[in-house]
Parts: sequence; C-alpha cells; structure tokens
Amino acid sequence: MKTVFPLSIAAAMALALTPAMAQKTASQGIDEYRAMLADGNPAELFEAKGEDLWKKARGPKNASLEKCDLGKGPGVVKGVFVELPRFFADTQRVQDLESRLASCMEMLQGFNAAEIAKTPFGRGEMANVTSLATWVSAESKGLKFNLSQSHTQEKTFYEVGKRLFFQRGGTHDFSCASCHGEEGKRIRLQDLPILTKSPGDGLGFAAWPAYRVSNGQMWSMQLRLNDCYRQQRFPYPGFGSDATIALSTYLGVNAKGAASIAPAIKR
Amino acid sequence: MQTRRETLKQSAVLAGLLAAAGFPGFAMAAFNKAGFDAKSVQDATKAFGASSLAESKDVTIIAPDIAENGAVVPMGASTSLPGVKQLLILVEKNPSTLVAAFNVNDAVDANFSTRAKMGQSSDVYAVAIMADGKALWAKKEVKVTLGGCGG
Amino acid sequence: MKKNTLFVLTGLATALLLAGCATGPSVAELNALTNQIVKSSFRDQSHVKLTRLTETDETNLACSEADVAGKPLDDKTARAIEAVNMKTIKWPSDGKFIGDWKEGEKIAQSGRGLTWSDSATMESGGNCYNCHQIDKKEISYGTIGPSLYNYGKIRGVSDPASPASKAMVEYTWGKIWNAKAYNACSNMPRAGHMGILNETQVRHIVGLLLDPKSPVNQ
Amino acid sequence: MSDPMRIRAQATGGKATVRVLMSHEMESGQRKDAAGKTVPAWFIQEVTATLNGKQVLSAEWGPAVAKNPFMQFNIKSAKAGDKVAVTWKDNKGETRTDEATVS
Repeated sequence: MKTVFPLSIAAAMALALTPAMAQKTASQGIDEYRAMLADGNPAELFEAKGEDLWKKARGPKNASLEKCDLGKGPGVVKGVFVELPRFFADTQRVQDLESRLASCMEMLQGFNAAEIAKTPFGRGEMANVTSLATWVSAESKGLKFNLSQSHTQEKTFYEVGKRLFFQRGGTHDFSCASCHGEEGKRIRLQDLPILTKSPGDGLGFAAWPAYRVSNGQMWSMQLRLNDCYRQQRFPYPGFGSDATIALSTYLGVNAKGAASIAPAIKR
Repeated sequence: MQTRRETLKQSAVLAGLLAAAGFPGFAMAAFNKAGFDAKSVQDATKAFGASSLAESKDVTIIAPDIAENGAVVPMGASTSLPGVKQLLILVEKNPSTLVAAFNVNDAVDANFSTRAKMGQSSDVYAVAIMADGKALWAKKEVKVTLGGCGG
Repeated sequence: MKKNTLFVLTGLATALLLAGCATGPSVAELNALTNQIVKSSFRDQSHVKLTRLTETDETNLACSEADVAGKPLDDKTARAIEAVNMKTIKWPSDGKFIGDWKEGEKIAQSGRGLTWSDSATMESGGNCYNCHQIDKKEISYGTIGPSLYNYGKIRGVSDPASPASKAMVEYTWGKIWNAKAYNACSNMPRAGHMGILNETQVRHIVGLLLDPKSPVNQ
Repeated sequence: MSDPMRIRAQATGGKATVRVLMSHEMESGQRKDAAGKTVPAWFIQEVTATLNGKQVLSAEWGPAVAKNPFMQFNIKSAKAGDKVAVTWKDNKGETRTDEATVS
C-alpha cells in the first residue's frame, strides 16, 4: 500500500499528549495538519481557471490576454511574479500583478479597470483577476524574488511603503509592524512572518496568492492586504490603490532572494 | 447510466439486508439518506446494515491531532481485512455524524482519504462495514482550535 | 484606470524629482507623499472612517516616525508621551477594580469588534489571547506580548483588596486602560482610552488577571 | 456551469494513486446568511470513478465533506496511459465528469 502522507506525520502522531508537552505537541500537531493539506491544494482549481482565462478571447474586444505585458515583454508569464510590483512605462505607474492584469484587461479586452477595482473580491471580473493572478504566480513557483529598484518611482514607492508599514493608527494603534516587526512571534497559533526583511522561502510575500481553508476562498495579495487592514481596524484600502502597491513594493523588495511557493495553502 | 444502475442494484441488496436485520420500511434510494441523517455513529452504521459494532486494530483512521480550522480537516479510512463492503468516515459531534461512505470492491484498495468539516473538537471514526454484518471501528480525537485572530 | 490617483501621483512624483535632484526626495517630502497617498487610497467603509488614519494622535505619530527611523524615542519624548497618556486613565467610578474572571475570560477570548465588517453597536472583545498566554487551558495563544499565566500569583497578589496589593491592582487597571501610559510605544492597544473596552469589561479583565480564584492564578 | 476537476493519477508498482480536487460549494445546510436565513444544503452526493470505462469506485458523500473537495484512492491494477474518469453528482442533480491519463 502506498504511503499517503509523509512519514513525519506518523512520527508526530506517535507522540504522547502529556500536559507538560502540550504546547510542543500543539505546534507539532499544527505542522502535521498543514502537511496533510499541502498535497491537494484547491488553489490548483483556480490556477486552471486562470490559465483558461488568459488564453480565452473575452471582453468587448473579444481578445485574449496573450499579448499582456506583465513586465518581461508581451505574453511572457514565467518569472514575472517575482519581479512585481514594478514601473510600467505605458501607464506611467508602479503596478502590482493584480492592478497590471486589470490594465491589460482594459487595454487588450476592453474591460473597464476602474469598474473591476470597485467589484468586491470573489465576484465577477474581480474573481477572474484573482484566478489569473493565481496562475501567473504558479508560473514562477520556486523562483526567487528580485524586484527592480532602478526607476525613481520604484524607489519612492519603497520609501512610502516603509512608512505605511510602520504607520500606527485606528482604534487599536496597530501598524503592520505590530505583528510583523519581530521574528518568531505568533497570533494565537498562527506564526507571523517578519516582513522588515526576507522571512525566508515561501513565507510572507512569497506565499500569496493562497487558498484559505477557513473560508474556502482563493486570496490574492490585494485581498491579503485588505484583510490585514480590516483587522488592524483601519479604513478600507482601495483595490490597486497607491498605498497597497507601495506597501507591496516594500514587502517585495524586502523578500529579495526568497523562493516563491505561490499559490500556497493557508489556514 | 451504468453508474446509476449499479448504485440502484447495491441499494436493493442493502435494503434486503436491512429488512433481514429488522429494519422494515427502509426507503429504497440511491442515496443512503438514513445514514447521512443519523445523529450517532451507531445509527449511521445501522443504516448501512451493520448489526454489531466493535473496535478493531485492523481498521485505521488517519486524521491530525489538531485542526487549525474546522472547515477543512483531512481524514482517511483504511483496512487490510478481507470481506469489507464499505468504509465510512464519521465525526461524532457533527450535527449529522456521517461524512462519507466509500464502497469497496476488487478494483480499489480499502483506503480512502477526503477532507471533512468539523463544528467542534470531536472523536472521528473509520468504520468498516463487513460482509457478515459486523461494523469494525477505529477512532481518534481531533482538537479543533482557533488559529487566527478570531476576528 | 484610477485616473485621479494616477494624476496626483505623477504630479507629485514629478515635483519631487525636480525638487529632490539626484539624491531623490527628502524625508519630509516622502512623509508628505505618504500622507497624500493615504488620503487617496483609503476610504470610509461602514462605520470605519478615514479619520481613523488622518486624525491619529501625537503618540502614534511619534512612535511611527521612530519605527521608520529604526531607533527608539529619546527618553524625554517617551516620558512626555507617557505622562499625556497617564492623564487619560479613568479609574473605576465605584472604586471596584476586580470583576468576574469568568466574564473576563470571555472578553479575553474575543477578537471581534470595530472592524468594518463588525456591527457598529456590538461590544468589542479584548483580543487578549491573540498576543498573550493567559489561562493555561487555552493552547491557542499568541506570543507578541508576555505570558500572563500566574500574573497575580507571581506578583504576590493573594488578596487584591489588601493595601499591599493596591499598587499592583492600580497598575493592572491602568495598563489595560492605556498601555502607553507605562510604555510610550507599546504594541498594546489602549483598550479603555480608545473605547475598545468599557469600564465593566476592564474590571472583568483585571479580575481574570488578579483574582486568586481565577484559573490564571492556579 | 461548474468548473473542471483536477485529477492526478500516478502509477507505481502496478497501482495508481488518484488524487482529485473538485470545485463545489458543499453548502452544509447549517449555515445562516447575513439576513439570518438558513442557506439550503448543496453538496456532492455521489462520486464514481472509472478506469478505461470500467467502474472502479463509488462513494456517497454528505454535506460535511469540505468545500472544494479532495479525494484520494488507489486503483489496484493500472498502468501509465490508462484513462481515469471521475464523475460527481450533487443533490440538485447537477453532474460533471472529467478525465485524466495515468502518468
């Protein structure tokens, strides 16, 4: 009979649950749970959908996205994910993957990018942007983050992103750094990646888009940031807004050298 | 169509067994509604025609000690025993205990995995429904914790 | 897409380029640009208003700036911030510091309230377990703050009503009401001062930490 | 219309391990919507699989199977190039079949 789960699981399961070891066992138990889920990530369903959406002629102009320039030239998908956000000459703007996809959907397919930005996550064309981002990210699996800082706007966005990362506010005085400023911390049982430097391969910025098992939804980086801000008790960050892209630039530059595991699976 | 016919055939056999075991009036249906409506491990296995329940070390349940989220909990049931008709996966404290029932035949290993929802910490069961009417089980406790901010 | 934002940004960036010469924009220019971007990027949602960011107080502004600079506040500024926050602490109106630890446990468990997806009228939770170990039975706790298990016991509080315990009881109340009164740039929210928890809830949390019968002190 | 399944079937030692991901809400019938109304149950009820057209698996599922379901099983006698097809049918009568080649 083929072993279904990694051997480490069997080892973890063999450990006795004694009160003195309860804490250690709890985190081992969580690791075991995550390992069991890693094989068979429903993100694959969204990845397949994204690839289909990229190749299919759609929108008012009945065109595919195959000529979309995500930073490495029209139609190049492999490797772009680990270099975004970056400056784009045609929009004169630093863009992340999702805002760039929306631009391509407007320029090539005739969709209205501003309308897409207003659509709630998980609905209509916004859901399609998420699926597309899932597929594009998967095409860079294992590659290391390496964002450009050569354009002035890229540098400026990094500096603005840094200020946003440390911005305390809201009813709880939280900033991103409240949770992600130190190494080895966690909320409840959830490990928190440090984001002021590279937290390592497949952690933090290198782990989104991810499938969230808690709600069965595919979460893009824009939604990840949106929900961080919600839990920070901050007001609502617009989709593809300069703040979200500046913050992404800060996180992406800091992630330099970290290998991407996106699309990941998360709690 | 073949699928449908085979399922119906199985149900007919099942209904016959149930009648013999003292469950007259069991509706003949492709979907074992009584099994999936059952509120206990015992009632669910009865709905699959089992007349007795016993623990067995030859039946294996695979599940994590702790689930970070009850919405998705990996579970597997397997047995090396000959004469197994069905393998069931159950969560004792769910509103309805039965999660899934896999029919065993010569073409597949008696080893199936899926993922279940759990409303709270509970014992989870693998039950092998045997050809002789016995139901053999293994269980494991799974703790469901709150992984995130709880917001 | 988003023509307005784009216009503002390119306008500003161009201005910065002209003003900032080869070395790029100054710190003051970057701070101004960040404020501009915050205003154009965030919006009201439900009961959560943009003013939560644009009207943040001196305490947060000073601490954020120190964080960006990567060095802590100087002593004088820190003490001044602590003094301002100390003045905001509202002591119990009836002189009672210790509430029902069972209620305190429920408040400590809850991480809800004050987000744009929460009802505007709900009573908020304390978020305590997100960062602290408290009752040992709860294995799902965070580590951003120190463990509070045996909080009262370790500090020698065997009778919270005794004169010997007075200082510790008051400190505990004050810390929950406004953590920044004791540590200017603490990560801990100012639960009473910012209206996250009401007086009754703070009393229950103090009970959870200091009541000798609370599981925290077993 | 439902989205396609992802089926991976790998042969080792004469057997094939089949892993399937299905795109389905698996609504439990226990959940209430924002207005407090119970969301009706909507879930995959029957799952079958064939190897080169011959049935090898049948299963019945309830609403407690997790959203976007995952299933794994082993076909005893299969080799690279064989065709594995999986079919699900939900309680609303909707059905979907997808096929993969054993690798």
